[in-house]
Amino acid sequence: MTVAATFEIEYLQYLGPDGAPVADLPPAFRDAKALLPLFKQMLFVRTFDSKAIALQRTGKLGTYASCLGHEATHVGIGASMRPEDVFAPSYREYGAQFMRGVRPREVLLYWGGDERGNDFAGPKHDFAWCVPISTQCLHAAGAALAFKLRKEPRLAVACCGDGGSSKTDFYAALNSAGAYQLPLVLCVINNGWAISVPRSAQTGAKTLAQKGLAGGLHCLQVDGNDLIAVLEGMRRAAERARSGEGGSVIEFLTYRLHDHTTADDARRYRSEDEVKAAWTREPIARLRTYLTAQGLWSEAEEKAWAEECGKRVDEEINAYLETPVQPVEAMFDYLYADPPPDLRAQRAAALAQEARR
Amino acid sequence: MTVAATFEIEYLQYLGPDGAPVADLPPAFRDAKALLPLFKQMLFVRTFDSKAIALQRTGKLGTYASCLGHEATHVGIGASMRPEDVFAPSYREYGAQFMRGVRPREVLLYWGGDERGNDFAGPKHDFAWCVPISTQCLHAAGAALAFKLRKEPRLAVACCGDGGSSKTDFYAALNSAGAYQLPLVLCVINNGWAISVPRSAQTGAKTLAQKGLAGGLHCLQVDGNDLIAVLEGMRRAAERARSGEGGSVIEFLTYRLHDHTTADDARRYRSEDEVKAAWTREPIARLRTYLTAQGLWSEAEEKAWAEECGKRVDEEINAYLETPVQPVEAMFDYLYADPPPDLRAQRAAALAQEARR
Amino acid sequence: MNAENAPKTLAGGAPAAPAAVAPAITLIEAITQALAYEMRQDPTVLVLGEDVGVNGGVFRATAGLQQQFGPERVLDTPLDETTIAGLTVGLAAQGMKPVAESQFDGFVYPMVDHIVCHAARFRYRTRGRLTCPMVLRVPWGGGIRAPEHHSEANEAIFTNVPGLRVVMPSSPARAYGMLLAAIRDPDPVIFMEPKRIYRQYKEVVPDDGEALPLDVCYVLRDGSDVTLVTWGAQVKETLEAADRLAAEGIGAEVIDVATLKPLDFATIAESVAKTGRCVIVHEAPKTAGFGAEIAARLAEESMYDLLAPVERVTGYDTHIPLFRLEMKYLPSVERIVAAAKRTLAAG
Amino acid sequence: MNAENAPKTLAGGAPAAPAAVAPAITLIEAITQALAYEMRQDPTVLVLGEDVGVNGGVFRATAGLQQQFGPERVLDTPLDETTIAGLTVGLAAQGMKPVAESQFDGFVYPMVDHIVCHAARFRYRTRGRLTCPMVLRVPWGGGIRAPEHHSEANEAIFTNVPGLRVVMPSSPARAYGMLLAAIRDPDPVIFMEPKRIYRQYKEVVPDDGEALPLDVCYVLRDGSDVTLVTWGAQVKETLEAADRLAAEGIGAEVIDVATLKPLDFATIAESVAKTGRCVIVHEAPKTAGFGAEIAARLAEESMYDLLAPVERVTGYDTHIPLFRLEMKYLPSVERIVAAAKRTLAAG
Ligand SMILES: Cc1ncc(C[n+]2csc(CCOP(=O)(O)OP(=O)(O)O)c2C)c(N)n1
Ligand SMILES: Cc1ncc(C[n+]2csc(CCOP(=O)(O)OP(=O)(O)O)c2C)c(N)n1
Ligand SMILES: [Mg+2]
Ligand SMILES: [Mg+2]
Repeated sequence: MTVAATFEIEYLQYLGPDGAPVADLPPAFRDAKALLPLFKQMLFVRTFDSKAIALQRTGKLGTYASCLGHEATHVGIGASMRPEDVFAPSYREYGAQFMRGVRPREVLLYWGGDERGNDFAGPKHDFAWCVPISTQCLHAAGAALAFKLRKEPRLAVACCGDGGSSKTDFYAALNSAGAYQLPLVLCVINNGWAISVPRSAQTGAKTLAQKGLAGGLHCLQVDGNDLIAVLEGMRRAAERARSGEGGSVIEFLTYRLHDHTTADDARRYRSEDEVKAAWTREPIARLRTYLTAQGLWSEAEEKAWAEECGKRVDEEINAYLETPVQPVEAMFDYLYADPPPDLRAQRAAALAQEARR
Repeated sequence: MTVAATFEIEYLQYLGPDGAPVADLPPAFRDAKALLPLFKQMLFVRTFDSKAIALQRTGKLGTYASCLGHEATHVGIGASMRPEDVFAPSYREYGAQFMRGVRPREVLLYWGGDERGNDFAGPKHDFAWCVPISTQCLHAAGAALAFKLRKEPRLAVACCGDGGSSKTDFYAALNSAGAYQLPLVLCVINNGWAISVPRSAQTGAKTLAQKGLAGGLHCLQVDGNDLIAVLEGMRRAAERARSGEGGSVIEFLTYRLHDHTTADDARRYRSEDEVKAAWTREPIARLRTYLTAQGLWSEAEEKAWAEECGKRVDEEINAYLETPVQPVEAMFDYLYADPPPDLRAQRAAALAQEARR
Repeated sequence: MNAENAPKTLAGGAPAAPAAVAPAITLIEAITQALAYEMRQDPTVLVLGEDVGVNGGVFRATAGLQQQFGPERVLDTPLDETTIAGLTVGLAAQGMKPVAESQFDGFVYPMVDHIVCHAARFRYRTRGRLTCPMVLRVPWGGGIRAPEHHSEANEAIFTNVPGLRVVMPSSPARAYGMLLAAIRDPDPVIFMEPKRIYRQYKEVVPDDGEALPLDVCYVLRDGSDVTLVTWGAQVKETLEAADRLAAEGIGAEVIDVATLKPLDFATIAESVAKTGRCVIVHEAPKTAGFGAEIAARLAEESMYDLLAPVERVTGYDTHIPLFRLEMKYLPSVERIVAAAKRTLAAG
Repeated sequence: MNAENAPKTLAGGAPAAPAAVAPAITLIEAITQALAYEMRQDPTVLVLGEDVGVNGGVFRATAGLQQQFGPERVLDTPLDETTIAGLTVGLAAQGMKPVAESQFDGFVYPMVDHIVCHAARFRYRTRGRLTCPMVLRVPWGGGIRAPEHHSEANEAIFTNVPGLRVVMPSSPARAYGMLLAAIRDPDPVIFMEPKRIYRQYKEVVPDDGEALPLDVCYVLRDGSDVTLVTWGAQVKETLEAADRLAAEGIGAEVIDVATLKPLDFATIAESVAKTGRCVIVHEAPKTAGFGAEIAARLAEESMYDLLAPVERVTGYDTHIPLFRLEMKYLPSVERIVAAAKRTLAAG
């Protein structure tokens, strides 16, 4: 038998679900102190998330997509990027965005039905939240192409879900990343579900990581509930990209512990048992155990930090709630650099209509 | 290092470019007689092709896409299907279509600018020629899904090119074939070029076969200039599909010996040397050598058959040339089962306009 | 399926005679009821889309269908609209009657290629050898405080495409009857469902399998002073505007276009011949929205009947804003009333 | 870029004063000339598409550019229109000015999602933080005896989409000047090129980098009896029709719309105020073609000026047939002349 090609997909995990190391830690994390700020960030994100859900439940926020359970993956991705890199999120990677400078109030504003939420104070060049699944992967590929053409040492990172890895745009992104050898990292955040459709129904592929082989990319599967594995996986992909070796697909194995969004009821389609089991693998507990074992974290510290997080999030919520609605003309003023006459006439009519109320 | 998955892509070749066997032949072809009708079909296709090009050059045909060099792949694919299977061609697989009952005059009619060319006398259920690249792959997946749902032992076969394997529809087809485990065979006919774009610029993947891994499909790379390899590759994929084991991607390595179409001039973008080298690997010569060595073919037989082919093709050409243009109302009569009133009014107006000429 | 011999007038607000057992149902329930009816009666009908299975669709349009008909009749698809469209075309060409769902209006764009290049052309391309009897269901329009891309009135993207039907019911009864007709239609139908009124009110809709005609406008209210032409969710505001006008002694005729393509212009022309005035109301942006086609036909064929310029009351030529502002974008009862009065003042 | 302060009248047939050295060039050569000019002058401009590199594009629009500017300014893409559109959006948002090519009109549909959901919205969505200054070039329309999907007049698919410009030049000079303007425009432009007249005639077009205004109609011929409004390749037939009408003593004003979106309706209204009659000519299917918008505006804003019903002379509401019949599909000079005469008889 003649063999045309062979491939191997590596799996990365350093901390097991019980918080105990299962492999030699990468050099950067032999001193666990480096993990502490990221752990605190994960706790902050979880506080933000639960308060955002509560806000929606009381009618003060529109539909909201929770990030419960994804904290290690999101924070790990955010921590692996440089400010000048470009991030292309889907719609729930707040943990990554906060690391880059996006403010919680902006997240709330967006889900609160206000475009200004996309006018980040954070990196001005990052892409906005992207509802049409995986289309952002191609925009990130375009950004990576711009970097390559301009010979800038930047990389583009896009996130999509397990469902998103079925989307043609995802395939187009990996295809072009391979064709042009782009500094692109495609992060497939496999949380088991795409609304009600389980991972198993999306594809016959054994791993989602292997999809990268279709474009000749580097492929890696990572325990997305293990912050160290996330950081190490991202480090490898980023190094590869920055040194001109092209793009990667990383599959992060995690779990969506909440409903798809606040408009969803996951009890219709998945078992309590599955969710319960997933809680035993969730990312915060295992890192807490590990850091506590390392003598770097304690219940008291956790309590103090939780309080601090609550206070900070509340400030953000208040800032959000106090943001007045945009004036009617905001509908017209950001469509073209220079609005054409008909649009200006419509703007005037809308203002007149408004005045009549 | 933990390994999540490993893969191996097999390459099939039985007859080398010089016509000598390079591996044990599959049982079905230990008696070479089985190959004879297919070889004759390959010669017929080549005659048809050269006469169609000549027809275009003299202004009697529109743009025409030659199949020169693809004869083994096309005929081999056609020979591997059953009448009840569904074929979804791109636009140059005449060799496969002739095997299924499509008539040369229909091919000419289509490229001659007449929709009736798509109203095959051949299998009524086969898809029409498909210009929008690789979209037919998804239609074939839909057909395969229909077969699976109805529990019919049929398979769907779609062809696309090396360029076509970059198209998102191709990825969507393999993704759904894997997700539903469909009886689908995706034939990627890698002829080195997509108009002026070489295979190397389409993707970073080492083989096009490996794209199937993205959907968990069976993947195979085949020497598409070796009829035996084509038949064996198709046999495996068909068996797999019919027995419920799901879909395959087969990459057929061949070469486009002609311009992309008669509207193209390949000298603008590829070297004479490359084309010359490709002629040493072309499919007809090697099979001729092999069959002659087996005592199954001779110069005299070739001469007689060439004459016969010429006569048959000329008959088809005449039938094409004698087909009168469709009447004006044909523009309107096949749009809806029951044309709405406005369309009927437009039809009447067009007829009146026609009468005025 | 043609306009000539189909009933065109229907008492819009008048409640249908309640059947012995049939409970009143919402528009979305009428959709489910039609799907279930046709699946029982035609084994080639199947439903596919994202989350249409166990979950019953994000709007619950397919609720219970998978349980009733099994996973081979109600298929969850991988998350890709190109896939949904392409598989649907393939299924339809090979003997099935697929009813596909686009989860929201804003996700229909990746389907455009297969719809325009293939679904709309199979019959034409093959001179009738292959056809594409499919339905694409699209929850349509704004006003439900949803996120971005969930609120679009994008019907115009299909209305210049030959070979399609573009249909939009605006009541439970029409949703039921027209969906049955759409599924039975031998050609592709884009079936847009005004999601804002999915659960707005209930109507008794007997599950009798009776289709309603496509390709005809429905006259919902008679009037002789001005013709109000609309479709989809805006039927609600338009009927309300007619009520307000009536309170001022102005008789507004209200026409639900119901099938945008092919357009039953005769019904509109007849009404305008009577009233001499026409206001066209739609959610989509004004420029090149489907209202333009209706106004154009009036300019071509009803000019001598018009006593006043045609008016369009529409969404503005901008994207529907996120939900804090969306109600300022959608045409309001006030704007419709004002336009109707302008036509009366002009004449 | 607005209509008010832009020149609107241009002697259409009148030959431009020949520059010292500039040779006369075809429309497609004017495209190449504009691309080269802007690439020289703006290092962020790049060209991408299928076969645009060594091969210079299937129509030769990019001939010589890769040789001149290198493979990093002129990029062959993998064969996927979704890819082209998505990369283009990403490039444009990150500081480049990509000019993408859709090889033919019929292949633009897979680009629709990225154009509608992203290119048209980046500025709006982010309140101006990100923008999408891109051009999508689309060889457009029928009449070149090409295969299926190579002959489509599908401009209407973009005209209801807020945030886009839809532009179509109809002469070498306008191709050059409007393409420069399109590339310099800070918002996305769909630039449709009437391929039937790519090589129809030559005009002296100095390579002076002078852009022509977008968002304005061009009045190609003055006349006081009837207004003929058209765009793209049909400008040819329409000017011919005007000649024939002139021979019979009828003065036809000919307007090349040139930018469909945003529409410069003022120029059309002004002409119709003078002539009282309007014939709209386009290749696309009639129903919901862009001609509908122009007729609708007339019905709204020019009704009192109209002395006769508006006429539309268009492609039929069916797909453009394969080439043996295509010339029977396209609007002919005869049909335009007949329509103009009908408007005169009616008034
Ligand atoms: C093109 C498109 N189709 C459908 C949707 C509706 N939708 C929103 S999220 C979602 C599931 C996404 O699942 P996955 O990619 O796994 O990401 P997750 O939500 O699990 O993070 C769907 C179907 C959408 N936003 N865009
Ligand atoms: C969607 C689409 N884009 C572009 C084209 C124009 N086009 C026709 S054939 C072709 C190249 C196809 O190359 P490949 O897939 O390798 O097939 P081959 O022609 O070599 O058989 C291109 C770009 C098309 N037909 N469809
Ligand atoms: Mg998921
Ligand atoms: Mg090829």
